[in-house]
Amino acid sequence: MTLLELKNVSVSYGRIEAIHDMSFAVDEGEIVSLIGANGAGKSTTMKTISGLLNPRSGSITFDGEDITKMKAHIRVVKGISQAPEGRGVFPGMTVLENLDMGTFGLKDRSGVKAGFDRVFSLFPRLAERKSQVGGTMSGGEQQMLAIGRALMAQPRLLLLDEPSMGLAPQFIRQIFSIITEINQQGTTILLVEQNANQALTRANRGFVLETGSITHSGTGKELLANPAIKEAYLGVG
Amino acid sequence: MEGRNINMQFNRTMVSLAVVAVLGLAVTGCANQASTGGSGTSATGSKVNLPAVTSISTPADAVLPAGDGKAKCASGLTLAYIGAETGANAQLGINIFNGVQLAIDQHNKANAGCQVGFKKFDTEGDPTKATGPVTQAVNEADIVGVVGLPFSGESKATGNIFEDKGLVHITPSATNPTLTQNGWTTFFRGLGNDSVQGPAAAKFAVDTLKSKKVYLVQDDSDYGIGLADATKAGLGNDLVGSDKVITGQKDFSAVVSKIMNAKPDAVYYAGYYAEGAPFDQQLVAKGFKGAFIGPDGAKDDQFIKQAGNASSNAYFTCPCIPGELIPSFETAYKSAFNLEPGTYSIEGYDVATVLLSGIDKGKTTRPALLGYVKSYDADGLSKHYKWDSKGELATPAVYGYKVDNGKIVPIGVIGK
Amino acid sequence: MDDSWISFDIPSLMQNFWSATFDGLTFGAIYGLVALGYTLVYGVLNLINFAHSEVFIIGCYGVVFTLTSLGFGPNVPTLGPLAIIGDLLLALIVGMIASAVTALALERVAYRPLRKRNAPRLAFLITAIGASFAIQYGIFLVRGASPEPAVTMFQPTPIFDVFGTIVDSQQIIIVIAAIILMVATDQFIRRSRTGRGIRAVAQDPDTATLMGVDRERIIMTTFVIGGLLAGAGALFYVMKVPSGVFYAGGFVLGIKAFAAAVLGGIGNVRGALLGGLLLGLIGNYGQILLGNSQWTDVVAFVVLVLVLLLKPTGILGTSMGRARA
Amino acid sequence: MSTTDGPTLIPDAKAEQDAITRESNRTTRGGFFAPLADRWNRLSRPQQWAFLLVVVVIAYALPVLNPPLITSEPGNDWPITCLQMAIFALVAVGLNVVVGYAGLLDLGYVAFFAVGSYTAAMFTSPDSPYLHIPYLWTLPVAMAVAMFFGVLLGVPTLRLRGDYLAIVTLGFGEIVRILATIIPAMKGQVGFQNVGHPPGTAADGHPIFSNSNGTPWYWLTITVLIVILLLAGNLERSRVGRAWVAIREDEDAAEIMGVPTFKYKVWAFAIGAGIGGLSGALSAGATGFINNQKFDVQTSILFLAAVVLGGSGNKVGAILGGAVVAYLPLRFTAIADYKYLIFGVVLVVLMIFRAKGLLPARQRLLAYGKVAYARVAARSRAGSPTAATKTEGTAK
Amino acid sequence: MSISPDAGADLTSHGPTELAELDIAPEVAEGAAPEREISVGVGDNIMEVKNLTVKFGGLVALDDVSFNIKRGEILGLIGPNGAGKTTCFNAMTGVYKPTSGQVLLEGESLGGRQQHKITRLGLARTFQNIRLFGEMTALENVVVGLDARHGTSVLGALLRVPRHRREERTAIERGMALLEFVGIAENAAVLSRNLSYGHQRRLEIARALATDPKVLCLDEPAAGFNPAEKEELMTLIRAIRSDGYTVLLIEHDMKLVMGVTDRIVVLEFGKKLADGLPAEIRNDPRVVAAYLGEPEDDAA
Repeated sequence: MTLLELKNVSVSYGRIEAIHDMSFAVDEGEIVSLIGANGAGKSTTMKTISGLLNPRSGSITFDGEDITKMKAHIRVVKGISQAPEGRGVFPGMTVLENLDMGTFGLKDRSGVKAGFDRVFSLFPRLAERKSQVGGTMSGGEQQMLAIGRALMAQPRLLLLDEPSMGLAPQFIRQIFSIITEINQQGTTILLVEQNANQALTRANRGFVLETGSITHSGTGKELLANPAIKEAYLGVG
Repeated sequence: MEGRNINMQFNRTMVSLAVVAVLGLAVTGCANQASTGGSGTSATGSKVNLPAVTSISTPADAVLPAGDGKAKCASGLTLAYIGAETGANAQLGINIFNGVQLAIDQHNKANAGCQVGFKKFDTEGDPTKATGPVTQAVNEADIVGVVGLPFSGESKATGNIFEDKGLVHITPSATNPTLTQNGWTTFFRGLGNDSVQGPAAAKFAVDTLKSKKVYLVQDDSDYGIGLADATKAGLGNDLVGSDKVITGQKDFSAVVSKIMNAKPDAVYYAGYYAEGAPFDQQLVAKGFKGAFIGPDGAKDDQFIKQAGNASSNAYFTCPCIPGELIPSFETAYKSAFNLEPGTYSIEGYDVATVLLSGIDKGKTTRPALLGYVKSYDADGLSKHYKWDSKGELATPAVYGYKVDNGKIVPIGVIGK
Repeated sequence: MDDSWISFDIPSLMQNFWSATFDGLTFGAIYGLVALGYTLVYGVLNLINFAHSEVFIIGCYGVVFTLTSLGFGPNVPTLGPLAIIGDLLLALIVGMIASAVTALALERVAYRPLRKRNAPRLAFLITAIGASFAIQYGIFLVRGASPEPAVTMFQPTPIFDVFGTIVDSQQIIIVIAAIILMVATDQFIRRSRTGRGIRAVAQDPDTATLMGVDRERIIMTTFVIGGLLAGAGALFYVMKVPSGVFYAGGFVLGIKAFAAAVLGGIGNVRGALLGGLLLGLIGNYGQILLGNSQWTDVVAFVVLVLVLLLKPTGILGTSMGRARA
Repeated sequence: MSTTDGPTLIPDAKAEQDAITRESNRTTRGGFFAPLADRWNRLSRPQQWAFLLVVVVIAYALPVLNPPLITSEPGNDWPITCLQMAIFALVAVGLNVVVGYAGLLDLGYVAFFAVGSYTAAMFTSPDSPYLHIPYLWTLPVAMAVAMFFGVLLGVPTLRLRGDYLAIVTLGFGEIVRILATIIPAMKGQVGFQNVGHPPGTAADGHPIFSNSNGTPWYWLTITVLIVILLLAGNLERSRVGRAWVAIREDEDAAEIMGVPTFKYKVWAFAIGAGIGGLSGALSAGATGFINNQKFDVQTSILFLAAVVLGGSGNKVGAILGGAVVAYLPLRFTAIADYKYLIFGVVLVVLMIFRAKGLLPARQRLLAYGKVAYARVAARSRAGSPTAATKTEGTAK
Repeated sequence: MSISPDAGADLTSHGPTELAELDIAPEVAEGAAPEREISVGVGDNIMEVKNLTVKFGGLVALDDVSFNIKRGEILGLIGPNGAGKTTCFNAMTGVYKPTSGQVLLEGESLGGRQQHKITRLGLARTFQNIRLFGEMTALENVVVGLDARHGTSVLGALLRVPRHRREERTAIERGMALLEFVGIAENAAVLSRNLSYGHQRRLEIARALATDPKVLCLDEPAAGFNPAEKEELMTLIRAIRSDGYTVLLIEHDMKLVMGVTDRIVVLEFGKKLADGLPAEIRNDPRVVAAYLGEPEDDAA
């Protein structure tokens, strides 16, 4: 079943089009990866889905409902949650407060306790540092916090914008296995990555983004095997 | 988080508790207050009893605007008021030009053969803005006489312009003594200046109110400074301390606490009611039992409005006559403008009358009218008008006032 | 005129030290309440809401009109204690509402259109100044230049005595109430859901939106809180300075409150309290030490400049963003 | 950061996107004055000079022409109104150096105006017991004294940024004003009378420069204004102007590009202060009287509003803004009580719909820029197909 | 958006790297680098980073890093995001004050110097997130850089002394030559904020070159570029070196770094991991493990 669908979406900054006529869909239960170079339009795509940016044309449908014009903070309530690029950890808030921010949009607070338990079991490191202030944490810990915080909103669709950025290899692997775990717990995931190898290995399907347009699509395995993609995004040359 | 709702609850409770607690404190205060019964009459009132003057005798042969009703003059002659019409000082301006307007209306009504025009020019009371309107006025040939300018600063900035063009102007309210020391021949003052009022006030405090210790507070205005200097000189050894405040100041706690430490019998405030009223109010609230003496700038109904019962310790000095005690003027003013005459209304009326009487006598050119004013010697409704060579009134009178039952009432002439 | 325009009257300072302290604290508390409005808006929008002084003065008018229509005037009221409490509460509520509505209107009419247009900072400042002028002279047209007649709420009574200086009930009420309100605000910002929303928007508006925070609503709430506090400050101001309500009265106090916010570290809630109290004290000590009240603002501003030179972001420095509320 | 630092108060993705969109729409549509500006730029240098000459002649003739409808009479003498406009324009040009070019928010600019006024008064008024010098000498002296105060204020405070600088300058303005009250030598509200004026006696025996005759003062003021404009133009089209604008645009980047930012900020303050002092001295002479009134925050804000109204960063805009701010209340005395209300509303509306003022900034920062750009234009007309602006690259 | 096939073609058309073969008129090269000794050969150490440590609060962002830059080389500084590249860069250019250690440029310590003085000593940089002066034209932006070498005083500018006029004239010549050099001369009169992204990047390089640096530091100049644009950028960087500049390049696009640098320093977690020729780095097992990943791993 299709959870999220973008149809002919274009986003522009003035005369510069950041996304051009983009269409793709994410099915319930999937992990979908968007890969591409810096500036290819990955983050713009994410911001458009979460509502931080308005598309110039096209439509976005979530769970059968047209959300093209819906305000960002309401999309959160509807079940789209994002761990933003650069993590967006609130630097002046503690781990607990940061996680609690994730529940801001929840009307029904009965699941909050379970949410904390879930996050702490996924990221034991956060449980150890409940009262540490976000700004003083390391990059990896901040990434965990950002993902955990997004999960607190009990999303149906989790948007992850470059979760591996700035992380050590062992951390990257760990984060990706947690992402897989989250997916297995039933959350659909849309992932934007430069680390194409990991992203495509874990993904059911993937898209390659180049300067605002999707140039390749297919299952993760297909894309990994595509020589052009290997050359451009995987190989060191 | 889990505890969140509780916290919010806590916050609300805390705020409401705080409010109640705080107000509770207020109540205690009020209750105590009520039991000591400290509100109401002033302590000084009983010390020296100064009876109010209920009527003043207007000179029998006072010159009135109407004249004999037979005046003939060319049409197009105009008198002008130059001064504040808008801005923060607008009220004073309104008081004055209404007086002028009344005089001209009465004149024109009585003298069909001599219709005098009236023009108003707005300076906002601002010296830097005064040159434009004054220049405009002196350049309009039909203007033969001017009432204004009301403030000392703007008068200083523009006196030479009148001088250059030989246009007579009589100020109804500018009291800075130095104004007549510029050698201007066109400047006349329709009331006594500060060097008259200051010593009179000092004498009033020491002799009439029997104050042995007087504390002097001045504001930063030209008026306050001049008046304070003149009063200080008059007080001599009876001055126990002095302080300065600033125009626009509304809190006087520091001054008040200094005064309470000095324990004077009377406080003389050289300044305007805008600061004087809250100052007196705060003095009395802190327990000051002595008299509060203010000059003409403080003598205004606004003083009582703002200071309330605290004002019952207040006395004023003023080189002005209480216009409201002249029934003919008060009635006419009230029916014309639906307002009580204000401070300087009668001065505006009187000096306009001086100019009008000149026009009636055929002095319809600037030099002629100037010459006429120079040699003028007659009673006005409020006082006798005769100027010395510098433009000061030859015999200015200073009246004393006190606050009685929420009204400013005159207590007669306190100095000449 | 004597030429010794500056002299240090230390005996006078010694003699008046405690009264200067208590009065300074009283004023400081009022500055602090108003400063909170500057600081909250600054924290969330990085904007000096120059028109906050008018938000405050409108609150003062609300308080004065309410009390006047209830029969209060320049004289000490003859009502019973309970009646006074009730009336003051009513005035407080009216003042707070009046200020909050003004603040909200400002936000909607003046600032929101600029935000939508991503206008440069200078544009916000000029708009704020424009709004400030418009409100001030709007009041001037309606009420004239004269202050409103004094409103005395109750006769302050001596509560205790510190080295011969009487501390009265009014001073205690103002200082304690203001501090309670400020602590409550601080706690509200730190602990409540809305408070967290405010902090989140202050720290990272886009991420806050991604958490389901309605940024526009948070901004409105912030203006409203600032307005409510200014309205409370208005009651205390009228209590302390019964005839200080005139069209430009807010502007004068607003500059001091703004300076207090900067002194404490603009954007910092606790800084506003600290800055307010300090500014009140410094001004009062300064005017007594230097001989007259004309010095108050000079001393206050000189200290402000000195503090900023040593700590360029104010005493407590950082904003709601980095500091913990 | 400086006042204009960063495009927005806080980064908000959507507002940023909207702004960029609006901005690019605007450049395609062309602003309100854009066609005029384009036409102006297409004129050759001699044509521009000829046109300017006409403008200058009209400017000089203004008080004599006394055009109906425009005139401020009968409420205010027209030549004196012209003079007030010229003085405000001069002030605005000075403040524009600080706020418009260098992006330093100065809320206490009136202090320098006051310093200039007092300098002129204390060296010429008979009320002053000090050394007396001819009035015209006070103009450079007032400039120098004001510049000294500018440096005095600038050196310690220009390390502060943005809003902190704003409050410090505001405080400085207040300090100067109150000190003028406190220090006896400054004579508070009593003030100084008969401030000097340039020499010269008219046929009727009155001095040419009297305070009731606005025209000679106006001519003097706009002559000064033209000289200042030429000099300011020289600065603008030099490394100094470029340094200021670079600081305004991005102070850190400017520093890293080798601009001694602190030094140039102090220069901006000093030069701005100097022009402020000069206009203060002219104002004091023209009025003939000064006291401590009108040097308050409101006046400072009025000055700032003049700059922003005209178009911050544009010296012609500053002149326009200054003249308009001075003119309106003098022209419409009937609405005098409403003027500040209207003024406030206009500021709000203007900022919403024309945030960059009447004449948006576009400074020319190269002395020979025209030549270079003409060459580029000529070459691209000659037709290299790649010369057109390409929309390559991507947005992030 | 779709990229026009000729994007930035003006540079590719310049052909190979050698200056002589560049499609730049001789007077342009002259203008871009006047009075400059063209020393393309890799020589002595022009810049030394010695035991550089930067701490933020308790966080050690850079831990005892040392390396040298040799005259005339292109040195790559690489590492994963967050490895301390930008911190190192900022510490070298004077933006951050190092906690300990020092940076020497031609033997002169840069520590404690004001940034504009560092620039005048011969260190120039570009910014990762473009920081042009938006309200200035492209040419004016470059001339701000050129002003670093100018000597006109405020008074001189005020009175338009001959020196000022001379400097203004040469500024325009050199500025245009530099714009020509990076390939955006036809946009000289365009406000920099209205330039396209690619042109903005080039303008930043031109502006940095204008300060006449001994060492030019480029902070992720290829960010946001597609492969074709990266290719052009490599050409430009080589041309810059050919013109006699020493280049420090921070980049995480491995292809670019491997293709253009002479030597590479690898950072990880604030520490120097390796330092060597590109070929050595590629085969360094530590680097492969920490950064390049297993053979099929990508280059993030």
